[in-house]
Amino acid sequence: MAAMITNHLHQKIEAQVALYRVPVQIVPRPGILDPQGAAVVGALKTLGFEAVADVRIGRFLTVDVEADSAEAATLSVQRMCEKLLANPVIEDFALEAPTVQPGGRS
Amino acid sequence: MAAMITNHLHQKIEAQVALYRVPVQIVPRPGILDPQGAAVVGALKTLGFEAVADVRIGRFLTVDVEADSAEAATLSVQRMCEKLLANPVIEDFALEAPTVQPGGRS
Amino acid sequence: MSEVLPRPGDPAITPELVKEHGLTPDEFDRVSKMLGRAPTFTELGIVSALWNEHCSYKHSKNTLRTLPTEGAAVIQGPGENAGVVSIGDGIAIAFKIESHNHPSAVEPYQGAATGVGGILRDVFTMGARPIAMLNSLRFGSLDSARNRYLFAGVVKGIGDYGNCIGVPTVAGEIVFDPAYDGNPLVNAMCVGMLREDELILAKAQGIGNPIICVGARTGRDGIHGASFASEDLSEASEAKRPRVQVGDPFTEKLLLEASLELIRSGHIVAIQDMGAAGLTSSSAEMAARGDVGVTIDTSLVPVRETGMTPYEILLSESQERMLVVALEGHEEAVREILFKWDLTAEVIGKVIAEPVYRVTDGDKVVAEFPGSELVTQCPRYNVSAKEGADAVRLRSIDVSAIAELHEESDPAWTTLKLLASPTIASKRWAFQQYDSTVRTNTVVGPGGDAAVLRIRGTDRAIAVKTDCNGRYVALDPRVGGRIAVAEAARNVACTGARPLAITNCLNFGNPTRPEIFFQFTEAVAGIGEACIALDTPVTGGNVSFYNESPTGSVHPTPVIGMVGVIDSLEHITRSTFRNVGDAIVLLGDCTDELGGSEYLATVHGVTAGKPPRCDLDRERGVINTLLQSIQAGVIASAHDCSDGGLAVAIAESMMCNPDATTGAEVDLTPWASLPDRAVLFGEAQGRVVVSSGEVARVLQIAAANSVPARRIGTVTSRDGGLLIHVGSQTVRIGTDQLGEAYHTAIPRIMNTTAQVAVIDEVEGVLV
Amino acid sequence: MKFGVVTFPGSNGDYDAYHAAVEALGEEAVYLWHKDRDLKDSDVIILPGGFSYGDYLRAGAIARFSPIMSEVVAHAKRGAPVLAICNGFQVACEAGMLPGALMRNISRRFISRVLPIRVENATSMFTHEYFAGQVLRLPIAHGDGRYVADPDVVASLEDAGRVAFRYSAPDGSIGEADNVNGSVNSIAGILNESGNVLGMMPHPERAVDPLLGVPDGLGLFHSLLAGVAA
Ligand SMILES: Nc1ncnc2c1ncn2[C@@H]1O[C@H](COP(=O)(O)OP(=O)(O)O)[C@@H](O)[C@H]1O
Ligand SMILES: [Mg+2]
Repeated sequence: MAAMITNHLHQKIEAQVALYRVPVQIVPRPGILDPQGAAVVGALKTLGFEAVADVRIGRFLTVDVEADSAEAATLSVQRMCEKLLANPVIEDFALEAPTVQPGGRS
Repeated sequence: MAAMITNHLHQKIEAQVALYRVPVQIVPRPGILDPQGAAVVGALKTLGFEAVADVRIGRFLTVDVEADSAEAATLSVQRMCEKLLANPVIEDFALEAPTVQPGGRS
Repeated sequence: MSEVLPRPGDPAITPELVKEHGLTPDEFDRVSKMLGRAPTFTELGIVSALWNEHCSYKHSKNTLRTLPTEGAAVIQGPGENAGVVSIGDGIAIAFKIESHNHPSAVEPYQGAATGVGGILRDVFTMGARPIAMLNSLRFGSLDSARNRYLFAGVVKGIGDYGNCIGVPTVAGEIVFDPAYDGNPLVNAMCVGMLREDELILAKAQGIGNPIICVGARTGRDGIHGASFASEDLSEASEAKRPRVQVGDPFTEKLLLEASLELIRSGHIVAIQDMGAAGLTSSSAEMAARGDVGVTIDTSLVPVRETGMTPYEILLSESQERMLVVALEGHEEAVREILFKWDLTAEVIGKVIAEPVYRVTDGDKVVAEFPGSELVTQCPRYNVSAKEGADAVRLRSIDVSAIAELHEESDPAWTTLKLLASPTIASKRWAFQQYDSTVRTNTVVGPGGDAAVLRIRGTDRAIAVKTDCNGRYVALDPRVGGRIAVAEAARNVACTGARPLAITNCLNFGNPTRPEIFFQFTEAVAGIGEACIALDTPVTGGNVSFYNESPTGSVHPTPVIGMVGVIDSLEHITRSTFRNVGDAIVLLGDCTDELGGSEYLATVHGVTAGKPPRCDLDRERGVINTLLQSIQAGVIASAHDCSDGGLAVAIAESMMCNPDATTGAEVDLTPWASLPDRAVLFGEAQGRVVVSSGEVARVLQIAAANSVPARRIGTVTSRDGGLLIHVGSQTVRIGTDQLGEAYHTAIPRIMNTTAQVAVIDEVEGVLV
Repeated sequence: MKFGVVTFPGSNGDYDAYHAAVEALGEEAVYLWHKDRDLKDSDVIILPGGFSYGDYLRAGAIARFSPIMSEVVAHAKRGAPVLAICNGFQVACEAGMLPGALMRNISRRFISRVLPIRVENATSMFTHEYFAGQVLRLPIAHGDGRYVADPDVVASLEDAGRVAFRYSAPDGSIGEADNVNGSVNSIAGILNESGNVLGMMPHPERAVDPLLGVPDGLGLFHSLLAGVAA
């Protein structure tokens, strides 16, 4: 599907709706206890990985979303994180750059 | 601490041990059912994010490890993943580029 | 006394700072007098932590003193981490209930989980092995997404923590009422078992003995959580989110095993959980109990974060930590035991002869208080108590005048509506998320009345249950307080157990308001009367004030946790009908009472009228009738009649165990002089529905206890369904229809709302 | 017959397994500490239920590296019986003693219930006291019980009759409605190739005392006893 939108020069341009994949990193906020990370550090050391200093364990999501542009995709996933995907009490989140997925309608 | 190692020109150079942070993405293998992801898609839609097509939920780890070089850090975290951090039956993993952390001995 | 100087970087002690620490000007003067100088920032923190309501009980102590605490079975009454009662054979039960309301309102999953962790520690610090968990929960209506989110998160938090520790969660109660909107109640109870000679107290003793910090490292978690628990909830609480701690059930499991090994080892003289106000309250209280001095060096406390100040280390509420007083010279032995469990133990101070509470940072003294005055000089308040006008007004409403809806012309409609009301409906959706069978002692798990646990190596079992009807307490606190105890006792007796003792969790609003303080003192008075009448002394408990949301106070909710003992495994009785053909007998009598009923709340949306009368002699008679008939072997099942009244109690006895359902034909026409809806749905107290193959004996035993009793019907086969003759009409409902309403109500609400699915999901992925 | 019950940090089913052996069977049992390397001459090793290392990272992922595990693996290689229950099943899969993996229940929630469990293989050393198609009632209590494996692995399990138990309806019929945690082919328990390692999510050790309900777990332990006696 194609939508008419205007760019900053107020020229009408055609935007392609595409399927974007937005990777999301969700990590425990600094200072928040991370029992999993602590247990994994212990395990890695007993496995001989002496050089490991710290491990923090969070969640990695890939969100596939249809949007007019990478910016729009990022923006909506940002809102999903604020609304639902991350728990602001104990987590911070960061988005990675979106990539276009094959198979999105256009 | 400083270690003597040789570079590819066989010149003796001094390598600084630094604290590297290696981000790790662990995701359910394609074809492995991800009920959590499915539930999140459903909820996002009820929250009005109609454009969401798919969500996959995995783990995101940051491993802080002391090493002589970014390559060495990546290599050791790679081994940690193969040995413990990911389960090849159900998960794929990918490493992101290491970053040097402040506070590593040198 | 040593010289105490402010630390570089300490904020100046301004009236604002004092206020932020929740101290009144009078309280501040009191501290300054005690010290003979103004407190330092560190000292201010200590005082604010110890003198806030949660730790000091400053508004409740005088009232709580009136509760009966003596009894033949009581080994340890209030004042320790948990109460302890003897059940014979040299075996004792330690139990305690505690609230985690405010943390759960802000972060339901972690709030509930850490609540479970805290109450577990209270019990195993007595030397008891935890054998069962219970929980008593209150939420606003499930119509609201926020409440579904809180419900789902709290249940998951309770489950994940208890399941991981491997202590079965066996009973509890969940009530939904708009009165709890924005301020859910999350009370967790733990029951532990020990040999009487294994009891250990949290009393610092022995000059020169080392004080050891055990378990998890200390971070900046939940600093001032204790004062947090003593404030009204408001939008501002959102900003307090970072205070909420994260639980680590794995470390707790190690701490549990290590602590029990430590206690049995004889290397230590005292052990105490670092709960609210962390190191400060645990050390100060241990010193006060032992009437000795202590000195603590915060620089020796193992920390998780860099640059923590003494103030932060003293007030941190990092979970899964214990404070231990060991025998001098046994430090290494203690370390070894903890090391075996991959835990750390650091000596951070010692017991001293000098009567001071002293905190140092290295060799610099950062806080010092004379003797145990920190604890003993804490202010006590007697607020003037005056009943609120609303309560008087609501109580005086004549609810019998409330017109029936036209649907009610068919009582089947009302019965199904009540069975499907979330407060009455099966809580399986929740307790199916709790491991209730681990440790293989659970004879009767969640789903009936009280839970029953066998005591290995004996022929005994114990029964446990929590109960409280906040609506009754709101309408008449004294009667409501009595009923809470009576219902818990009745539930326990239904299983064949002799009610032994109680613990209580008193959830109320802001005690500085006269109408709230009235509810508090009256409810406590009612609890006391019932405990004396039923010979179930109070062995401890917990007070949670300031349960208020912007819309006002919650229903006053004094939750009672009851423990009873069954002297022979043969006597264990279940709540569901067992044999087709058995007679159905009602112990107790029907009345025209409807006030405060679930019927009025669910069908008419009103909480009004007088709550049902509570005749304590009658309650004792009913309990004795139950126990004597059960011991005589003439009762097949017993189910107490509470929310929803007789119709609901009979329906539950038919189908609350989905694997063994029956039918029932019941004749209630003997009460034709009473309104049908009062007979079917009224909540007259002192009633139990029993089934029996030997009616005559049951009626005879009841008469001997001057308890009215009457055969009201017969257990029929499943296909018979429920058939009730009441007044001039006959009510017919299929057993499956009843089961459908009762068993699917909550799942339908929870599983079909993606909103919950996910938020629950977010919580899910957190662990 | 001597049962060796492994205690990992975070195990909680070790207590039940121990008491099943001692109280219900009147046999000898010992606890085996995860840091030790001594199986104390146990005939049967039990990897018990619980939350070893809190199930952190993945259920069983960390426990599999405990010193005792190399001995347990050797014990299995000798063809001696290893009974891996619930968390033990997860550990055994992580350790490669059994194929596949156990993932979060399809409902995404912990499930604690007594369920009908159908016996598929009634010839193994763990199950020969049952009959094929027999429907047992056993407790389950897990959050990560959804068995998954590559299709070819599942096929080989099915072909070799290595599926020991399935979740079923009370009448023994198999269907998604009764597949409580969403396991592939409703699989509740599997055997290793040589049939001496059994991994299962249901808890036979919690079903050995009539006081607590139907003692349908006894058959499994009696199979082991008979097997060794024979
Ligand atoms: N939060 C809970 N946790 C565990 N069991 C619960 C919970 N809520 C209710 N139950 C169980 O459900 C059954 C009915 O609870 P409830 O309606 O409070 O009983 P009653 O009306 O007899 O007081 C009891 O066995 C109780 O233990
Ligand atoms: Mg009841």
